[in-house]
Amino acid sequence: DTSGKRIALSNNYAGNSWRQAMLQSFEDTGKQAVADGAVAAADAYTTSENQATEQAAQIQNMILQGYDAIVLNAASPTALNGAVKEACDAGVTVVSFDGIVTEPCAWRIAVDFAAMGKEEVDYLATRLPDGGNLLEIRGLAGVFVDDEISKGIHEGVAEHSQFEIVGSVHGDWAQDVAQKAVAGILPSLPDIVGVVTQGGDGYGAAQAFKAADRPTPLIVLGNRQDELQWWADQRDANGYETLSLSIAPGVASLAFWVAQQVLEGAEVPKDLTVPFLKITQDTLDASLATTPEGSVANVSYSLEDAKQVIADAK
Amino acid sequence: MSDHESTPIVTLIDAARHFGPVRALDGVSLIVTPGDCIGLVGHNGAGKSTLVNLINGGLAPSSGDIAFPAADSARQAGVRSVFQELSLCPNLTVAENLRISHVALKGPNWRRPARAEIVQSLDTIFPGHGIDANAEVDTLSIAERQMVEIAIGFSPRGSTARLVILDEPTSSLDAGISEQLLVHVRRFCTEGGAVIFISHMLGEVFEVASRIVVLKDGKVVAERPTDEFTRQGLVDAMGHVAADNGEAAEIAGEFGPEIVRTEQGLSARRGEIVGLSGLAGHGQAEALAQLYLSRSSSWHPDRSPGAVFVAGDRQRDGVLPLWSILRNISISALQQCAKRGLVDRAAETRISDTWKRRIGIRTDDMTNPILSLSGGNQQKVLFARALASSAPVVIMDDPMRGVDVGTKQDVYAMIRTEAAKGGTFLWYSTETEEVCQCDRVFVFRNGEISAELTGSEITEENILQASFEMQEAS
Amino acid sequence: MKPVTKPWLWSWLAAAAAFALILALTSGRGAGELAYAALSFGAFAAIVGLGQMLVITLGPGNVDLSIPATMTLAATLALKAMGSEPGTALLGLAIALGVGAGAGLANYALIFLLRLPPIIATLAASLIYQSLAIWSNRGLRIKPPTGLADFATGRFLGLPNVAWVALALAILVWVILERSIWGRWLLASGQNLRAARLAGVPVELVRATTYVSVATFAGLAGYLLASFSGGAALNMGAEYLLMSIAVVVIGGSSIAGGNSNVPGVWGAALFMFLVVSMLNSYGAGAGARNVLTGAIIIAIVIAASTRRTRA
Amino acid sequence: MNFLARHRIILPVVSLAVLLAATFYMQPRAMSYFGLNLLFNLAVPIALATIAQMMIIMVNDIDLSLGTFVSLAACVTATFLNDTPMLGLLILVALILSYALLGAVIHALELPAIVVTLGMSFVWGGLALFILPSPGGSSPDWLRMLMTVKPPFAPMAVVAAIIIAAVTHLLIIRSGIGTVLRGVGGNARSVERAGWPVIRLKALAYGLAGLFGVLAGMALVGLATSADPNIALRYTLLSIAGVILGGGEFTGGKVSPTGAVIGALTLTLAASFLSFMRLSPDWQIGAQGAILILVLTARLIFSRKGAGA
Ligand SMILES: Nc1ncnc2c1ncn2[C@@H]1O[C@H](COP(=O)(O)OP(=O)(O)OP(=O)(O)O)[C@@H](O)[C@H]1O
Ligand SMILES: Nc1ncnc2c1ncn2[C@@H]1O[C@H](COP(=O)(O)OP(=O)(O)OP(=O)(O)O)[C@@H](O)[C@H]1O
Ligand SMILES: [Mg+2]
Ligand SMILES: [Mg+2]
Repeated sequence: DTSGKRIALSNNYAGNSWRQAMLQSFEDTGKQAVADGAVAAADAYTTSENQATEQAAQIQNMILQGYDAIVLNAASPTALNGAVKEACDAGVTVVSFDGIVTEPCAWRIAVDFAAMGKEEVDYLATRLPDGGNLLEIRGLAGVFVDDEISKGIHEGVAEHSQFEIVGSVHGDWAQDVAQKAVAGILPSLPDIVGVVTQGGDGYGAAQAFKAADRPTPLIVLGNRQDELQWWADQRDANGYETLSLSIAPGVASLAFWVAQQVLEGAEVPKDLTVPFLKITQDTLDASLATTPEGSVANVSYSLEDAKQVIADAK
Repeated sequence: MSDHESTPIVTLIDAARHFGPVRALDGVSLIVTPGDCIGLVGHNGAGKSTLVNLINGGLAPSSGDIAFPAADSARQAGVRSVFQELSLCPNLTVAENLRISHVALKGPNWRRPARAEIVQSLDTIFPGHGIDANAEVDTLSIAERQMVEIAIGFSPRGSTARLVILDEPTSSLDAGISEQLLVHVRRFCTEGGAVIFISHMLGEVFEVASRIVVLKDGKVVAERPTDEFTRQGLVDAMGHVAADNGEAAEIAGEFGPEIVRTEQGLSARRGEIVGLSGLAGHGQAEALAQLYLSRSSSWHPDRSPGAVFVAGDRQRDGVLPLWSILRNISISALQQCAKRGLVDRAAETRISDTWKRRIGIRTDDMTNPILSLSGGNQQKVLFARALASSAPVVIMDDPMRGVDVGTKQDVYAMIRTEAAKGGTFLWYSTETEEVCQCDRVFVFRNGEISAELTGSEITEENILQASFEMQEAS
Repeated sequence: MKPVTKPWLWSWLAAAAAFALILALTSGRGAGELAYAALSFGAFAAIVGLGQMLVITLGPGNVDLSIPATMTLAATLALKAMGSEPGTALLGLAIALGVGAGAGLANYALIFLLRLPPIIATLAASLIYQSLAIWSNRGLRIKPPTGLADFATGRFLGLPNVAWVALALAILVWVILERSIWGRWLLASGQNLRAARLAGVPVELVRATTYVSVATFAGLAGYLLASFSGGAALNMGAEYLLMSIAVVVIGGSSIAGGNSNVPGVWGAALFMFLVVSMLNSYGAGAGARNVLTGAIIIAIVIAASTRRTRA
Repeated sequence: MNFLARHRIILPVVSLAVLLAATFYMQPRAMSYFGLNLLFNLAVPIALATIAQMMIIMVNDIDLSLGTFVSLAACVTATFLNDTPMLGLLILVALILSYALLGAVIHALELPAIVVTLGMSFVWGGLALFILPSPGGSSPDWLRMLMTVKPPFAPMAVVAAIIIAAVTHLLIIRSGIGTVLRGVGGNARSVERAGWPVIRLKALAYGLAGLFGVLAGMALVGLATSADPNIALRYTLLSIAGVILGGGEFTGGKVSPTGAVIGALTLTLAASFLSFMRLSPDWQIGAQGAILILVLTARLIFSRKGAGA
């Protein structure tokens, strides 16, 4: 019985729509769970600057506040290990997701980012068998997720030798930065057949290609509503076809339920995986219909989903 | 004095220093021997401060020779300088400031000897000074800072001071403290030290110097024992035709209505020149600043301002250091000749040219940076700034600091003329001589007005009497 | 004023060099395209840079760190109010400018009433603006009205519209600084606030209008940027924090205040875009790109300063 | 007159005490050996960084690159110092020397420090990305041990803060050379006229900043167990706020090392205090700004009182 247990969310960044949707997901799930008497409290905490130091302090404060479990989206896979270890030592359950931590005492709900990057290239290979030049848009330099996805992409390109990455820019996962970086490098690039992204930068890239009067290449998209809308518009106008790969912000609710399961005493393996959210030409309209305007495509997870994920991992 | 026959401390042979086309010092020869007390005088921009900097090694000569027969460097020769602009570290205490120039003070407990040394030096020069060696310098008044700086100059600092150069040391001291300094300088020289004493207050120079050197446009134009000069002869040698200053104050009583009155009791009428006097640091500057701030706003621009201010502490309160002379003059008058918020540049040039002529600013181009002017000439610019504006009340906070005798006479005349035209002046000065020219005088003591003198009551004795607390039986 | 001292020249030279280096790679292809992109993106940096320049001119310690948050807040509220409805562009503009001016007033109130150092006051205020932006729209990205989006991405006489706006603003600021009384007041306050006050300058009025101006410029930049890139995002202004300071100092304005340099801001804005493009084009990784950007900034500053002392 | 000097330190002490009392009231669990350590251990690297920033502010400059520099030092500590200690040490010493060199160059060429350090922030950040393209590395064992040591009576964080404050107070306020360094901030020209080589003094001040920056990076790695190239970016602004909160001023060489350490502790505590208030996530960021304003507004009350006294 976990009705007396308290769970906290430790989040490290709130400055984009994905994170806002994530916070919303957690809040919705948490509120419902408290109302249903599943747990005693589910509080969300966030810091502003995507900094491991601030988040470490936040975790230490949660220990002091006596939470029974911490659901954690970490700024760094390793730099929080000190604080996480302290939490474990104090008897707090730590479940990390999306941005996971390597500290062995914590649970991890991982997304295989490298596989995601590789799948982008695999998809391009099916669509463009002749290959060609690719442009890579990366995220924020020095962050684990950026490195992982990029690794996967390069792995994919090594496998499909018909592709060559002729340019690589950092878009910092921000629309305007990506647009600017792409606009700056485009003039020096040969013809581009495809753009591999980390999600969320696709729309900016498309704008930059349009501004430069270049043909729109095949851009692998993320899950932002405006990207999907653009895709749908292009499809209706000229039959544009692509793929969207991303993580659903609802993974926060999955992590919440996993934490609840751990508290309940269920046997949960330390490493769980969650599939990434994939939208294809066929599912585009359905996804678009359920995505609020200006937000991101989402999936919410229930207790049953969590049990399923745990069972799958065993 | 000439019985101190010994090796000179410093000898200059044809030393010159040029700043680009400006010949600040144009071939000066000078020998300073122990026991000398040299009074160095000259108009603003004559090259006095430049000469100081050559002797103490702050500047290298463009040509000519500077030698220290008994040592290798100015420092070894025991040359000390007290500079024209204050040069203490305001964030440090009095004792810590001594540490800056006393490299030999070491060890974990260096504070104790530092305090002892500076207190000793202050006690010797300014008995009854009342300065705490642990006080941070920025809590001291400008006069106290000057005293500390002089004390550091004379303190032993691990060796002995042999030549102390004082560049306008009394410009912010009142008469009493100045007198203490002069006494000390005389004693120092009789004991075998040497002093170069720079001042625009000729009385002091006559009182203290054994020899007077007159600089004019970078050259020595006269060098004789003091008793061979007369006051008028000295002024003539400096090259200014002084106005007749024997003229008594004009008869009071023909002024317009009262246009200034403060809670403190300070008042002034149209066309009146009101003096503020008393010992330095007794609230005069504050009273004037307060008055100015209450008559102007930091929010509402005023096309015809009610008052203008002439600063005495020009670094802190006056000069806009990045600008040209022209822009420094016009800033207060900009609104008078503005068209739709834009600056009328022709009118601006006109104003600055007028004032360059009227007040005699020594420069060949008014678009030169203000910092290329000598201290006294910068002060003239501040005067010009105030007088160029049309404000009816001019507030002056010891504005003649470092202004030479000739210019002072010109400015006095100018003030008289403006007052006759209906201008009102409030004038704080540390020099009683200046205050005596006013129509009415308020004497300050402990931040309050202790006396109001008019007409024939305005005498040095009355002012002094009101300045000091009188032991009255009650 | 004097023809010998032109510290702004260096930023333009550096921008030209970066431009030439990119074209060397493409053997001249894409020059127009690159210049167009540089003008588009440089415009945003120039607008915030002009504002930051005014504040920095106010003297040591004066800086506005709330520019990114103000941009975000103004853009978020403006786009929310417009709600993608056609014909609301002016309403949006008014809201963006109003929010900017309000933020500027709030910043100044903290500085004046609470005597906070500007660097801390604007930093603290920016956190509050960020919260307001989150609270008002939770990061939902609303599209600008089509007409407005077309204007922001459109061109006139071959130049991007946003560049025209920034150019007009630059000329306005230049005239104000060089010719107007307010400009003189600003420059005087920047050199010595106390002396300026005693010379009759309404210094608090000057300071207040300056802080309001920079925030209004930030509001305008946020409005244009959101219209340009298809909506406001919570992190949209982030890179303009360092950028706004960098373009001011690379542009040759004295960081000690009292001296400002309008053409330099534009040169530096173009340079900041072109240098990143150049390093990207040459395939430099993030590490090399940062090291080189930093080295070039320092080199420009050294070049400009030795030039100045010699002149 | 000494009252003024003394009362500059009273304000930071009082704000820390008030905040601490409020925190204890809201979270009694914090009132223990274990609790205090959790509250303050992450303040140790911030305190060191604040001292570093103070060295620069002391000579009238400001350092916008400190955060990236501490990140770089952390990256070096987590990689080279752990794998090849000698090489790691050498690199750290080189970093300190390059800071000293920076100070000398800034003085010799009369460059504005704010611009040069802005440029250097890109350089340090770039170098950190070279060393650690993605988060990783690990803390040397001795360092981890040092940062998690459990001294008797008071937790590590409190002991460390006291040691840092005492050492820097002796160095900057009491010692002769520290006095001269503050003099450079007060009036560099008079220090120069007294015969001091100001360029070397500036280099010394910057070198000390580099030293404390490196120590901050090392302490951070000891606590976090690993590093990433963005780990300490916040420290630039935090350290400036800490110096001001501690009673320092941007110009004129008026700094207080004890105040700076207390300022760093206060900032850290303020964040925790907010955590304990359980605000809605929407307002958590804004509340950080609000509390910064609140704490600094106390300065105003004090300076009014000070002027009245
Ligand atoms: N750094 C400098 N650059 C250019 N000109 C200078 C510089 N220093 C001094 N001068 C010029 O050299 C001349 C002599 O200046 P100096 O300061 O020696 O005069 P002074 O006799 O001390 O005058 P005052 O009585 O006003 O202090 C002046 O014309 C001044 O403008
Ligand atoms: N609030 C303050 N903070 C720091 N110093 C001050 C303050 N108010 C006054 N002072 C200093 O204390 C000195 C004493 O002021 P006061 O006006 O009484 O002296 P004064 O003799 O009239 O001034 P002056 O030095 O101009 O002759 C001032 O010169 C000023 O330098
Ligand atoms: Mg002089
Ligand atoms: Mg006085």
